[in-house]
Amino acid sequence: MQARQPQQRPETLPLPKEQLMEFYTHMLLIRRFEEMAAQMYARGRIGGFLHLYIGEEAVAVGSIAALETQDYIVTHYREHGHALARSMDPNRIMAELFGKATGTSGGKGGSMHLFDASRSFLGGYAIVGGMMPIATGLGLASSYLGEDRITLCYFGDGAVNQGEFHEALNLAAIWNLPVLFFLENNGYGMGTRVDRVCAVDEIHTHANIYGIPSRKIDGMDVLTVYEATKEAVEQVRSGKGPFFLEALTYRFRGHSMADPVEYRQRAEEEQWKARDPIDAFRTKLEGWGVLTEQEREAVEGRVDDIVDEAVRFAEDSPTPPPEALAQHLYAEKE
Amino acid sequence: MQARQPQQRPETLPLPKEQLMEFYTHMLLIRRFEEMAAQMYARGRIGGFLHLYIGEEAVAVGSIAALETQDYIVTHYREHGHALARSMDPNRIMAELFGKATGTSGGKGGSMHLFDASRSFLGGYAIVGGMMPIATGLGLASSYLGEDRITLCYFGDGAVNQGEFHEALNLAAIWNLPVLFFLENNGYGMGTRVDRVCAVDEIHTHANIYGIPSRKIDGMDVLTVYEATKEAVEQVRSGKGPFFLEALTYRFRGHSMADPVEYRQRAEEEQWKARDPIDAFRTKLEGWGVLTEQEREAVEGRVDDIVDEAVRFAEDSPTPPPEALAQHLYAEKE
Amino acid sequence: MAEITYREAIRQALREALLADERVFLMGEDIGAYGGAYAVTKGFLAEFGEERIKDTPISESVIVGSGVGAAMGGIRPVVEIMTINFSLLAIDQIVNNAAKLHYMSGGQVKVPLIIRTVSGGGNQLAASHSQSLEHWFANVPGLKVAVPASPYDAKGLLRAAFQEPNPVIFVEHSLLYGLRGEVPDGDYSVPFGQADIKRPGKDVTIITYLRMVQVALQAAQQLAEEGVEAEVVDLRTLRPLDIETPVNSVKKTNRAVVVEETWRTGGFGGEIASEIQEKAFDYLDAPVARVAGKDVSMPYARNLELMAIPNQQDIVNAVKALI
Amino acid sequence: MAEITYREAIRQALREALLADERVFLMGEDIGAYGGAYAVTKGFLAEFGEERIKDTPISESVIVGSGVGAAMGGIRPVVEIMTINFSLLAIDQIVNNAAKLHYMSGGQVKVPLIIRTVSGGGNQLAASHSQSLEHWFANVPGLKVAVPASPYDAKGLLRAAFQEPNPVIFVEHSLLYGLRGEVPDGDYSVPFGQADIKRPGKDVTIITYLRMVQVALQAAQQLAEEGVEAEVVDLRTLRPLDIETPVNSVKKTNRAVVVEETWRTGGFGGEIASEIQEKAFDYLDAPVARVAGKDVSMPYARNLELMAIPNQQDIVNAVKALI
Ligand SMILES: Cc1ncc(C[n+]2csc(CCOP(=O)(O)OP(=O)(O)O)c2C)c(N)n1
Ligand SMILES: Cc1ncc(C[n+]2csc(CCOP(=O)(O)OP(=O)(O)O)c2C)c(N)n1
Ligand SMILES: [Mg+2]
Ligand SMILES: [Mg+2]
Repeated sequence: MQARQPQQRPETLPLPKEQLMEFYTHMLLIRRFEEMAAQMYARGRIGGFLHLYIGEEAVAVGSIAALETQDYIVTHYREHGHALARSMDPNRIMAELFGKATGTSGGKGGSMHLFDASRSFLGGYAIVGGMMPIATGLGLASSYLGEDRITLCYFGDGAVNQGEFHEALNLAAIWNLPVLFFLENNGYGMGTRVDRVCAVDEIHTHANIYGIPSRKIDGMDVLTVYEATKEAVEQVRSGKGPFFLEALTYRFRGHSMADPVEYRQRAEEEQWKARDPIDAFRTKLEGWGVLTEQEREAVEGRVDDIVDEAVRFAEDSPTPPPEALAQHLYAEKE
Repeated sequence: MQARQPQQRPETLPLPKEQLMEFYTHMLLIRRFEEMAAQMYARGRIGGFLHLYIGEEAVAVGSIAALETQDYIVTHYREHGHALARSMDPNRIMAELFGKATGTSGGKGGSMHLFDASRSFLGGYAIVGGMMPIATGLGLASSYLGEDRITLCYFGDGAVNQGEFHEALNLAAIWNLPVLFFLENNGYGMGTRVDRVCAVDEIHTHANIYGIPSRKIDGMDVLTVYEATKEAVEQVRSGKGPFFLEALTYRFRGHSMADPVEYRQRAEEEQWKARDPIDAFRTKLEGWGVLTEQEREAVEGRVDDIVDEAVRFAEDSPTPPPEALAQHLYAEKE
Repeated sequence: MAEITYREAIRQALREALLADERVFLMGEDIGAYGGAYAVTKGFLAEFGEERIKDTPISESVIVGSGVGAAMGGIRPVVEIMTINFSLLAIDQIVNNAAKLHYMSGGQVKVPLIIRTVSGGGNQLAASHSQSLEHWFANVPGLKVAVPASPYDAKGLLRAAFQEPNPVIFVEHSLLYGLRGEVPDGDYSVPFGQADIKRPGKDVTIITYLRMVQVALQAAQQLAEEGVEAEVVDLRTLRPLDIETPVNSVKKTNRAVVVEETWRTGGFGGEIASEIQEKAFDYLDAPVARVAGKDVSMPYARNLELMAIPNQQDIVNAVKALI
Repeated sequence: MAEITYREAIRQALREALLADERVFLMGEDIGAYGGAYAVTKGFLAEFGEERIKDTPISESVIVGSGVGAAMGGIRPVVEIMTINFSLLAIDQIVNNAAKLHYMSGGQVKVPLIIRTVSGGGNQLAASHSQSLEHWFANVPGLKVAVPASPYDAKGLLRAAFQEPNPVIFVEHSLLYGLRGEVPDGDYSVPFGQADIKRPGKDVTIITYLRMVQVALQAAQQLAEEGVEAEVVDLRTLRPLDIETPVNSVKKTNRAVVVEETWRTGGFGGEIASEIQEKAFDYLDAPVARVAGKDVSMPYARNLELMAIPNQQDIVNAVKALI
């Protein structure tokens, strides 16, 4: 944690206090939820891969706040943050990680495949780049049906080297699809630094070649992310076609729980950690007088309660019954 | 054929007369060879798909003339022109189209898969875009071995929308591979006009996003193609990494023999046919006094002889023996 | 009853679906202005317009993936992959997304997507353009795979596909497009998972699908002339697979030959043969035989190509070897 | 003889090849700085440098295709596809280029390419990360497919792969990396196309490959305790396929169970079962049985995952049902 910088309270707050508090609460929830998930993973309660979003919280929270409830979200396997920012039930998310029948996908999807159709959250995808064509398809559906609905598609810096990145951008452009492509550039794909494998200097400008406007933003500042996404969403919603945002961010942990992170410089890590999006935002809120010590403690308490309750819920939930194995392989005719 | 424009003979010819004559001869050979192939197709001597290069002859002839013999060529299924420009044996090419044992691939590849390893002509590829990773791989081999060898990779405007286009350009850029990407933009992929499916306005500029230099050229003028390719080849050969050329051209016939070409405007076709690369070059040569009427007839006679001989050779050649079916499925250990 | 071609049967089912449901649309390479590589969708662009007959870039992966997304988003895409060979470029979207999303989401999303494609060899298109790969899709839980062998089945199965809330791989064969056959005028559909006895017989059961059904019928005709009555069972869908019909047939005939166009080793024929020997073991008078494509890349030369693809005589010989 | 792990066996074969032949190099995602997703290539970057241990972008298609091109160009690529699930993104390059170029060129070009990848489930990685797809490659003429079940075979088959002038799909299993076993110190290799009797027995033949060999050996142990002597045949390569060894075994034991991890319907087990009933028909006292993965997408929940993957008891039960 950094020393608190005394800060001028602005004449007017950039957003209503409730919204600022919600940003803060959501970011903290993601952080604490994942810290707990990491513990549960260590204790063998969670299996498979667990990819933590810690350090990137401002991106999901700021961007998803700019959406309407009907807008679609598709994302990658590092998606607990997006799911929580979309107000998916922490109990059911944790239960999914535990592989329980009460999980978001009944325990069938696990960490990499969170879904909540009731919130238009149409999935975490574990194949790098594989969600991009899904996003153009959702965009196509909305535009075909004349719905007032955009699709927000998250992907990592690793995904931009996949052929589907190119195919999806091109299709979205020629068909003028309402898709907001959102690159979460955390500098690495697994152990590979982005500039070692990507020839494009400013990745977001790649979109411009297809006539798609783009913008690069600071992914460590939730307000920046929110404002930029809001603008982009408005533009996409207005029928102007796809938009491309690139948020610069950093994952504070390894790629997955198995990763000892031997490929990064400690100095680089420290630099980014000094810009912890939650600390920075808290400092700001405190400086603005929006977050009193009391309020801070209340939020932390509430978040901890949610997380503890999620673990309890997940622990207490039953494993899927044997019949579940064959269920949902095919949808039934209506 | 257009009316002959009287033309100033330049002080010095742009290239030695022999070379100019070779360009002309090669272009004419491609034209006549394919006209004959079309006849043979109609007579059932050739099966499968037959994709004619007629109208695009200046591209293959001008560009391949700029290569050294050790340089690799990979291309698409519309590759009779490239094969002939690379001085592959017309007899064996025709025999391949006839499916004969004496064909370039012993009758196993057919029109879409011409190969001549002795000329570093490493194949026609029938999967759109599928040759681009092959090209980066050949470039990798040459650079790994420290060979003085570049790879020329042809592909069509349809291929630029494939994911592999993006993946190959990116890889060539980050690994600085000696590959010359050569887009033959003939305005259509089958029946689809390029601007209906490609969001990139000036396709060659797509390469620039990867830091790959590019240039757009007139693909109907063999000298322009030659000069531009020569420059590009020199740059690639000097170790500066990949280069991208886009030649604007037009196929005068259908996509394949089955195509009645109902999707193009006649006026557009006429405009392009008025720029027939062979007529135009002949006019130029005549204007420069390089090609006398006598010489012209001699060339035509020679070309017709070659084509007639190719048909005779193909006709007289045996079909592959039954044992050939299982041969060359696996290479033998040495 | 009208006699129409296989192509026309598919056209009709598509056209009806387009007329009946505004959410139905087609997309694929050259299906519009060009009219489809096999002319199945000729004239559709003029009739239904660009919104519903969508020419796409040559980007198989995003086309199919967009079909998946569009289906999730509540519309009814029919994606055409020009030939099954090109499905390899989109197979990740088919296998990892289309087939799995309903399951991975615990039933929250549905993917009512039809992928039409063309399989098989016989047109001298050589190795990369002559493959039969439908059995790979039949191996993937979550997909359904239809393999119609006649105009009747083509129309009926395609109609059934439009009633499916699941992804369907609808596999056509280029050498069948011109085949004529009776198709009822009225409403009918061919349910998935019901094999069909295309010709009854008592001496041997020939089990097959797609174009090989027609070849098997010719073989059966030839055999009949020699006094051998072959029963020809057409599987019609590979997933769901109706194994009962062929098993019951074999229980009657006591002999079976499985015929398919794809490469023998690791094809789908082994699946059928294995099931039959398991479920009709005590009825078999001879091992279940297989006739399949040769284990080679498809050669271009006509004489070699003809050797690589199973033909009437191959089937006749296999039957005779059993008897 | 040293006892080493499966991982170490593969490491050793790779390292030796890198040391022996300068034309050998590795490329793949995160094989260098990260050390490989399964730590097989850990330390190689430091030892051999960036020219020979090449980290690639996440671009499976161009990685594999470049491997094909590089092999044609005279070097010796070993391409790692992190898991076989991702091979779907490169499968066009494998099937339409790697497998076919030698044939389509009439023998003019060669593709001595090794593709290493990791197959199978059991790590709770859910549907898109738990597939066994090696049998699809085994279906493709022009490819060779190795499926080592032990450290000895892993090293020996990988050595043999380096002697191959053809494309080899070398399939590892993530749950085998920690398995220890004896490996000779000296030079040896395991030729392709030779199945191995991993345990002799007289009552029943269990035919299998990759990780299921280990599960079958445990089942055989359990059966032995109950007085049933199972012979366990490890196919070791799926293409070329040595069917003689299992057939001869079945001629002795008169009973066969085929075991594999992939989905049952349309897996490779049908191929084996079909061949055995055809070639050992008169020797069979019971139908050839199959044990395979359940026909579902792989669920994440541990209890369901365990139900989906064949286990020791499934094999024991299948054997007992035959006897
Ligand atoms: C097609 C494919 N190839 C490889 C992998 C293995 N893999 C999983 S995550 C990952 C790195 C992705 O990096 P990035 O897109 O930057 O996302 P981040 O993990 O940094 O959030 C890789 C290589 C995969 N899941 N899918
Ligand atoms: C992956 C793939 N998809 C589709 C096809 C069918 N197809 C063959 S050629 C072609 C058009 C290619 O156009 P372009 O690249 O512009 O080359 P041109 O024919 O104009 O020379 C198509 C769609 C194919 N061969 N491969
Ligand atoms: Mg990243
Ligand atoms: Mg074109």
